[in-house]
Amino acid sequence: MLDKKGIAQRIAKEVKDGYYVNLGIGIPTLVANFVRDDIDVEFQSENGILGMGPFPTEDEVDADLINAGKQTITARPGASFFDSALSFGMIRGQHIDLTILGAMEVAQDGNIANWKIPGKMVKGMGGAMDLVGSAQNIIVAMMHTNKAGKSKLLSSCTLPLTGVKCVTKVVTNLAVIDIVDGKFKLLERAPGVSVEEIKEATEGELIVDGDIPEMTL
Amino acid sequence: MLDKKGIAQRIAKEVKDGYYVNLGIGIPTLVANFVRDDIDVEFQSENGILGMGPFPTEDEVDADLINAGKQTITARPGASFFDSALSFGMIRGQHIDLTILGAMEVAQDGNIANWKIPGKMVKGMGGAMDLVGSAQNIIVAMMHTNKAGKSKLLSSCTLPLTGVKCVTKVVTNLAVIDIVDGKFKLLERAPGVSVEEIKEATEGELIVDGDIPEMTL
Amino acid sequence: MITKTVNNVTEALEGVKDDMTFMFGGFGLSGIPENSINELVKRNIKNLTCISNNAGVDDFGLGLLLKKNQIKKMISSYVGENAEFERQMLSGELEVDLIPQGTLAERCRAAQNGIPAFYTPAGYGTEVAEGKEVRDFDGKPHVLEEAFEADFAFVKAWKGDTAGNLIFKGTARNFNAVMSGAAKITVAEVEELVEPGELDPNFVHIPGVFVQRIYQGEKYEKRIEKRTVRES
Amino acid sequence: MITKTVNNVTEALEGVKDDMTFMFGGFGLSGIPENSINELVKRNIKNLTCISNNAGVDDFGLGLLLKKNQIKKMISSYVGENAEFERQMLSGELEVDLIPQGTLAERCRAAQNGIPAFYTPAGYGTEVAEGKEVRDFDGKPHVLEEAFEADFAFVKAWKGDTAGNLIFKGTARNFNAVMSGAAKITVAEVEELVEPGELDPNFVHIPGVFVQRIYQGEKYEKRIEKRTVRES
Repeated sequence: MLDKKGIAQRIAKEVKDGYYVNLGIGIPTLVANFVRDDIDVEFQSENGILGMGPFPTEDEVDADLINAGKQTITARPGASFFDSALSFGMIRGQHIDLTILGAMEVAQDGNIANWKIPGKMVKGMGGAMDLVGSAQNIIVAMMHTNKAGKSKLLSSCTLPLTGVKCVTKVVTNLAVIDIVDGKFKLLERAPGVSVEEIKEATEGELIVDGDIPEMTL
Repeated sequence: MLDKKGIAQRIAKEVKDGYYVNLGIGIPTLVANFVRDDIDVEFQSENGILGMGPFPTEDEVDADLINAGKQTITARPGASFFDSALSFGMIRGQHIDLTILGAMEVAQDGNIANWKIPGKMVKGMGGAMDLVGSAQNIIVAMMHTNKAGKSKLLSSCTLPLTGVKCVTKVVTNLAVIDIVDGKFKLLERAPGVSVEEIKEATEGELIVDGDIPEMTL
Repeated sequence: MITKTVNNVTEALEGVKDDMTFMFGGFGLSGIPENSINELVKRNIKNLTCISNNAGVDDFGLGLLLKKNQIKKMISSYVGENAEFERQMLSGELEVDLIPQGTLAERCRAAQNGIPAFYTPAGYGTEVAEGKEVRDFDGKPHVLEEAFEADFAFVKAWKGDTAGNLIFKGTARNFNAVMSGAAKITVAEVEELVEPGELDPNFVHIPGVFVQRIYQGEKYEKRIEKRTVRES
Repeated sequence: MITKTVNNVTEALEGVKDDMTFMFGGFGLSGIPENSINELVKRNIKNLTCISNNAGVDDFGLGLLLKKNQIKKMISSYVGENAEFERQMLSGELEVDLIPQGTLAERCRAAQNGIPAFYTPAGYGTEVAEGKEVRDFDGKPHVLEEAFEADFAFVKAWKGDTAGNLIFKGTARNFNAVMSGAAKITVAEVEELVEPGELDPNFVHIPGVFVQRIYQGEKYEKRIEKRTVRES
């Protein structure tokens, strides 16, 4: 089974040379730490930077330089700053190659819910609806089940949606799963996790086709 | 009767302190020369400058600094450059206080035609359709009649329109005329020009209400 | 040069009243118009509709207006990490219109640029699109969204000149640039106010025509929400 | 840093073909992509649809493509002062779609920003609006306009870095900024190509993500259409 870092590490393998990548808050933020350093990748943060660098040293901290998670950051050489309209223009205009974000629920039709539990909790969608409404390559990073032990990979979402038929891949603590033809398709097992365990933790329809390899990180 | 310079000079009196002004090609360009120098006025050129200054000296000429008429210009202190989308955003968003442009025909309903004579000549509308489609204060600068001696102030335009019900004032070599309730209303006579002469040169309905003063420049 | 300078925040906020709609620049606490917000808190005007990506934190930024119940309605994209905002929303004390962040930005930009409405894919198939026109372009459904209308926009820039030209720093540009000129009156506060000619016209982010009043803020706290550092 | 550099104009134009749709930055002759245009003339590809505010002059810029009859259709706002353009249009040799300049700019910007369509007041009641949807907003009629689609955008900047970031000078920014990223492939030529880190990230006009190929132009004539001077 993977921990959050492990999920990020596995997703990092999906990041290809020349990609512009938008990382959501939470697990996705960790992905940056695991991207191979022999490929060229740029991170966009939707509050207005392309070419995001690592966290600053104490001396470098600048209130005018944060990421979408409100953390202080740095800018790499070749970075640029821009306003929120142009930033979402990059996203909406499909100039960003890969979007990685968290979710409360993902359905086998590719629907995603991640911003609201009616009556209980409202985070707000932030930029997520714009991201999932436009991106062509969306990976969800999340735990396979919620704190109550219930599956987050469902036949259909129960919470208010963030976007429809948009998620292409899900990486959880248990598995790597693609969404193909309205079904979950199991691609890889997390180390030490059996196909049975994954089936049990997946409420939606899970296609298991042939031998499922254990993932390498 | 006024010459082109005189028309520009009369229009300059309509330019008020604190105005942002867009000047079209031709007579309107001349208006800048006659604006009182004790008031603060900024000129916008829709190709991307606010704070346009006078023509450059030989030494200052820069191919990267032109106005919408493609003439070399200078920038005043406090000027700014921007792209064509933001430039027309200023116009469309009604941030420009006064638009002065030329015309082939103006009708008593405020319609204007200035970009095309079917089968004969096509200049293109350039930014004129955006300007007349949005501006609330539009003055047309033109000769009262065309080269064939025919009136350019008509009951209804015959040429393809640039905009509908948008012109508020016309200043010609003969007169200053407002457009009020779908009619031309004579406000001032050019020096030495009689009301009769103006009536004769105006094909559209001209309201002459009381004594019409001769204009002062 | 047309001058936009006002002497202080009091003059800058002349005309603000109960029941008005305001826009506030900033993302999180980065680039928020601190001085204008503090003055609004002091004036205690009520029943406000506020368009702002976030609502500050409990004790800073728009959180201060929330705490004093000066806000009737928030139009935002994100609530997370603001306990008072979430509490007022869930209890029904506060009306909240949550909209996608890119749509929020584009509706400001539309107001600034005289575009009354546009289509976006964001929010299609979600409750955000309920009651809105949906239309396919290139086979993909899009939602019709309209430009905002607001009485005042409060923005904060790094440098500005007396002609109203603005320059932003880093990611503090965010909504400040797109809200400039998107309301009837735009009030800009800057860390440093200079004379016309001191800013390079090639690098002005927002031309002065979009700004009606400009002043140098008295002081800037520039609070950091999540100070994250690495070993040097 | 993701590198966008190509070695020369030949590499920059790889993939251009007959029947394609191209965007060209520039207003008049100011800021036109001279090197890319000259290469297109040399390659003699035909049947092109060109989106450009003007069509150069008879012997420079897009005028060169017109003269060699490489252009099937022009999408522009202004013909004036270009005799060959007017002649080909009136004779019917050339298809011409004349549209308001602000609409031209906004349709580029829409393509760049993933907005499929928007409403504008420009052109309402004129032949430009014929066959287009008209809708009232705030009691005023507006015309629905759609984003452009193009195969290549050719733009010209003052400075650029190998990451594709662009900075423009003066009024040469014009359509260059809004066409960057508005086509499938954006080819930027610059007067000076520098390394990443040499441009201030606060003052980059177009982030590198909007540019697929960048090269330093071999030479720039930067011809002036109307040299107007005053006594010094």
